[in-house]
Amino acid sequence: MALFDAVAVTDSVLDAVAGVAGLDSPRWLAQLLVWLIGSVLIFSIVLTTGGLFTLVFRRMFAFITQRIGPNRVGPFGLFQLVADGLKLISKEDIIPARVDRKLFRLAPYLAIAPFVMAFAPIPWSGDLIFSNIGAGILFVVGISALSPLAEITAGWASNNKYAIYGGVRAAALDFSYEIPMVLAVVGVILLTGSPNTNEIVMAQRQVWFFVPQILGLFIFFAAALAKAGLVPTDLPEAESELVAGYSTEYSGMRFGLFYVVLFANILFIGALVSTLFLGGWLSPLGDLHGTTILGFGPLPAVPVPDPIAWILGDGLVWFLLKTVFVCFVIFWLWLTLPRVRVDQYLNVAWKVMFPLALLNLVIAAFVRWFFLG
Amino acid sequence: MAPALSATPAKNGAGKEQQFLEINMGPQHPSTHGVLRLKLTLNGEIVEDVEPILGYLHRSKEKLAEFAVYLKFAPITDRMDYNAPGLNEWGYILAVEQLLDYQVPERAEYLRVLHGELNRIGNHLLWVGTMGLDLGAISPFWWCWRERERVLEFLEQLAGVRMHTNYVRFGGVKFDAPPGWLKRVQDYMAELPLKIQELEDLLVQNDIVRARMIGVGVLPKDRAVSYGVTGPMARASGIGFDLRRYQPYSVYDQFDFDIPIADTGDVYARLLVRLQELRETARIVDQACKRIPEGPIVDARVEGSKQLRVKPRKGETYTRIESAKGELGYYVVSDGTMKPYRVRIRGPSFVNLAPLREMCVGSKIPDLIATLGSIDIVLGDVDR
Amino acid sequence: MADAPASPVTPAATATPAPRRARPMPNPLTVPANIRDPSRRRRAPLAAIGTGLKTTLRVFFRRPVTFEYPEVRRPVSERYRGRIGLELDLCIGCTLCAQACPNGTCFMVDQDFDYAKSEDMAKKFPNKRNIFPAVEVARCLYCALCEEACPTGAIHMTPEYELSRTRKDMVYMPDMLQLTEDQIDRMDGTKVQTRFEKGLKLIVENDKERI
Amino acid sequence: MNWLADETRKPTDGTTPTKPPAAKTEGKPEPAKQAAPAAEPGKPAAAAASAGSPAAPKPAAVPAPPRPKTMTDDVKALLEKFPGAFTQLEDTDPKIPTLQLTDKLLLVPVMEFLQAERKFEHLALITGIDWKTHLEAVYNLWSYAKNVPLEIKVRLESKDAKIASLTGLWATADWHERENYDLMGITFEGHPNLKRILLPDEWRGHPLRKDYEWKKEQYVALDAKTGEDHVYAEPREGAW
Repeated sequence: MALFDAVAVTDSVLDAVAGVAGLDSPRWLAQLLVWLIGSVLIFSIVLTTGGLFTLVFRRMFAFITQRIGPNRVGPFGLFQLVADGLKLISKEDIIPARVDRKLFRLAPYLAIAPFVMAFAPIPWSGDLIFSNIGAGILFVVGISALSPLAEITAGWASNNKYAIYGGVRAAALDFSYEIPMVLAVVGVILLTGSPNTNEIVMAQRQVWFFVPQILGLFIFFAAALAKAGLVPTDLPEAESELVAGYSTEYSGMRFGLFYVVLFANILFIGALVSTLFLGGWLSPLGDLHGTTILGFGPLPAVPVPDPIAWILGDGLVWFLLKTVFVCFVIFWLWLTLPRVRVDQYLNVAWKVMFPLALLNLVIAAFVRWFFLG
Repeated sequence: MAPALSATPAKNGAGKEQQFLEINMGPQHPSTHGVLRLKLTLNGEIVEDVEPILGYLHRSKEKLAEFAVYLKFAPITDRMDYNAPGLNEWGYILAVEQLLDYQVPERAEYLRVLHGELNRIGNHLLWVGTMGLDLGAISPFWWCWRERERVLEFLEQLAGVRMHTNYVRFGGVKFDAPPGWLKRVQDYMAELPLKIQELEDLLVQNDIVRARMIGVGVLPKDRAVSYGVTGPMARASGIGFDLRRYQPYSVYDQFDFDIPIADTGDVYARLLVRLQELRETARIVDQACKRIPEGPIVDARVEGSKQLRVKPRKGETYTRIESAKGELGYYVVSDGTMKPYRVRIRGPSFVNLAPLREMCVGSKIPDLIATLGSIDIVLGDVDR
Repeated sequence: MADAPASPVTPAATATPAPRRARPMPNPLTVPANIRDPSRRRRAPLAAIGTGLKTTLRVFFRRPVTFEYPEVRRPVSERYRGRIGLELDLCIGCTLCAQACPNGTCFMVDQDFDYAKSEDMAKKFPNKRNIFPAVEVARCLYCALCEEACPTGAIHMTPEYELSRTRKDMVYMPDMLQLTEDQIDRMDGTKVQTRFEKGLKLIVENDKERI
Repeated sequence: MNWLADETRKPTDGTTPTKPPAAKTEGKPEPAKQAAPAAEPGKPAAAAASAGSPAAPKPAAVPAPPRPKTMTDDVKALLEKFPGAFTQLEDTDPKIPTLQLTDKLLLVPVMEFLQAERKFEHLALITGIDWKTHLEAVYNLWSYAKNVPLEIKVRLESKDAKIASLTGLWATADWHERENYDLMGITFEGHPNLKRILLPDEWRGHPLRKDYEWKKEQYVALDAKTGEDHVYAEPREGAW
């Protein structure tokens, strides 16, 4: 599967365009163009899906509590997202008086940056990847270590006692769940041999990694929820205790950014979990391009037509399905579980998650040695 | 520039200068169940000192009572414990009835029990919902509200208004049960335990809930007695006292129901006691629906608008009923005129809130929120 | 041991059969707990979270119980106590309703609107002083004491509950009380406005003496 | 005009009509005063109140039958332990034996005796009553063991109403006493922090006293710096 080389394609297109005027477009111009378009593309995809997820969450919350959910704005409430966005944008963006203005304004952008960057090495389908970094997954884990920075700065800058508590709680949770998360990822790297995200997906050709790494999946999932501040650990933004945690003093679109980032985070966890453990864009039916459906009695063997292969075979559809399934599970947990207490969950991190992660490494090594040889 | 923290320096164990953070939780805060202000002194997450400051909802009902005729104070008592308004009313009317010699017909007593117990079910459902919210579980609140909506619908059909029913009258009640109402209530009482089981599946055995509730906000039995705590909170600390059983008023002696008693006295015990009490109340309402006799609903001498001209004899009374929060008492002093001379109200939430400081010092902020929620206070009842 | 419990409270109780539970009640302080040791773990760790998730999923597929309010309305019970309504014909101006009102939102207003009772009504229900009750709907408790106190049933509770108007409009003069909400909406705005303003002026005047 | 009570026109025996409420309801529901001359309200009341108080003066009130005074063994034990300190009053309904403690200083020993020996574990309520000539503190007790109530009354002076505090015996007395101090003006000696619990600290007067002029409004405003409430006589910005 040749990687779809975006840069080569744009370079040839530019040469064709420049050729008309008799010039030869330099390669770095194509490279620059790809990066620009790519980053805008990723940025828009992440934020719109984040926004869409607010609608999905409200709809699911309504169903679980036997309500109807948003259905006033647009058909089935689809434009509710636009309505919320407009509302937040039109709201007055209050910056309280005695607030550290620079940090206060910086915090929301600090929250968005890590996620958009971390989406780069995620393989959406066989050849659709934004930038195939050699050590893909390590880059992702490194970048996601940045996420608590936004919550801490927001907490500190808002000069509000509740916000400081939210920020400090976010810091404590994220740092203590960094290690279990990394160890779970190391387990996956152990099985594939290389940290490159595409190879991780390819290595899951025989068996998806959640079968040997079920423990790793559980630890990774719990750690990711803790870092993102999702229930059962939505402590940085615990409504009933800290009013609104680190985002207490935020209003208008600034608060909107934090809110969308929370949901973009869910998409990010969904993408990561499906790449690492659920076999990314691999379809359970294998690669259907060029294969034939076996003849059954009177039915002749029919080669699989291309569109069917595109959908059922390996590719984008399966990746989106798995991601959406993981997001459904996250929403499901959000709507069922209560919030844990900070100190108890920190104890769990160091006394339960950390040893389990080591055990998971041992299992991964054993599986590697015994099965893959 | 760095934000200024107003911290009160105090000596800690090692004699070093220990800085505590002072926070005002309330009077406007998502989980203080009303306008209660808690002046917290915090050492990180640990609560060093809690000082409840009351009075933000103080309407001085006891002074209001002295301006109006006896019956005009009844709708005002509805506004005290607005989670279960019917029980406040019943307490007041029962207190004044001690000074009158009206004969409450049997059917009226049963209707009063039905009206009171439906209010109690509504109150406990609302409590389980908000307790879930305090711990962060969003969906149980809406399930509880769906059930409470059914109960409010029954009250609306019986008395005309969903919450502040103003239904109990001297010597009886205002309306009779509409046709088919008793049947509908009885069917619902069969359906309610299933819904309670659903809530229990979500909340009771959940590991996170157990970790958040067991051993939190413990009130031992002797301290509970000393603090004069009553109601479900006392029964969770081991005091098996229920006014409906130990001093049966109205016709409670004809129903058999048992009193849930736990002895650990923590937030988890209060949750279990209230959930069990929901089931017991459903049993009472079911028996009341079955055994309600026919007959008049108010003493003939106080028909219709004569209620407003009730004139009790000179004397004093202290009458107590088992309201949803605990022992709701009215000390009514009458000087023989048509207006009460003095009405003193024992708000159960006011008394149950007192041990908050003793239960929460040394625990964490989330525990403080859970304990405050578990006491089930309503600020209308606290501030009166 | 403890003597028999204090005799039941209300005089009526003597009429009811003797309390079945005659035997003395156990001392509440020493009675054993019937909710046995709640802290003992009955389920495997995380198993209870599984049942919780199963319950949520079961509720996920149920039909919603809410309905869309302005289009679909729940019928109110026939005893529903909404806004106060007034039958001007029946009113004899006896100020009973004004005195029965706990917080003084129902007060008497002398008739300054063109209304004359029909012949036989004037004979049956004479209103010599020509005063009718006006109601400040915003502060009304909806406790229906006025309805009970009214000898002729002139003032009664209507099933109107959509009363949202601007703050100063909430003083209903007697002739407005007679109409239902949608009749008021259909009336021309200016006439309605003057009636409310008059009411508000009265409120401001005598707010001092009232509670 | 409060036609209900009827006693505004002629004072009944004993207590003079309670001044502030009657004066208060005088103007209450009758803004249309100018239409109805003063004598008028009396008449429709009588006409309207069909079976109510007849216009003719009531027949001489027959003295009420003497109320029962139950002599439970607690009361007997108490009378023996503290001879001469109590006079038994008529029962407060429903069947609560009531004792008037004549000597204020004996309150704490009496309560200790009741709590310890006679097992009255539950202090239900502390009530302050203003009888205009004097104040009265009423203690309602309940025995969990014996399932019986008891009530102790103590007479206090209106000017400096002082009584010993029971916070040593029951922790619930703390808030009950603070509320009585706040609303009724009874000071409890020995109370750890006797200050107002419901009203702001600088509130003038005790609302539940009969001579409290409730018509004079007092405004409360929050001081932004210290976060404390201050009370002002006239409305200021931020005060409600």
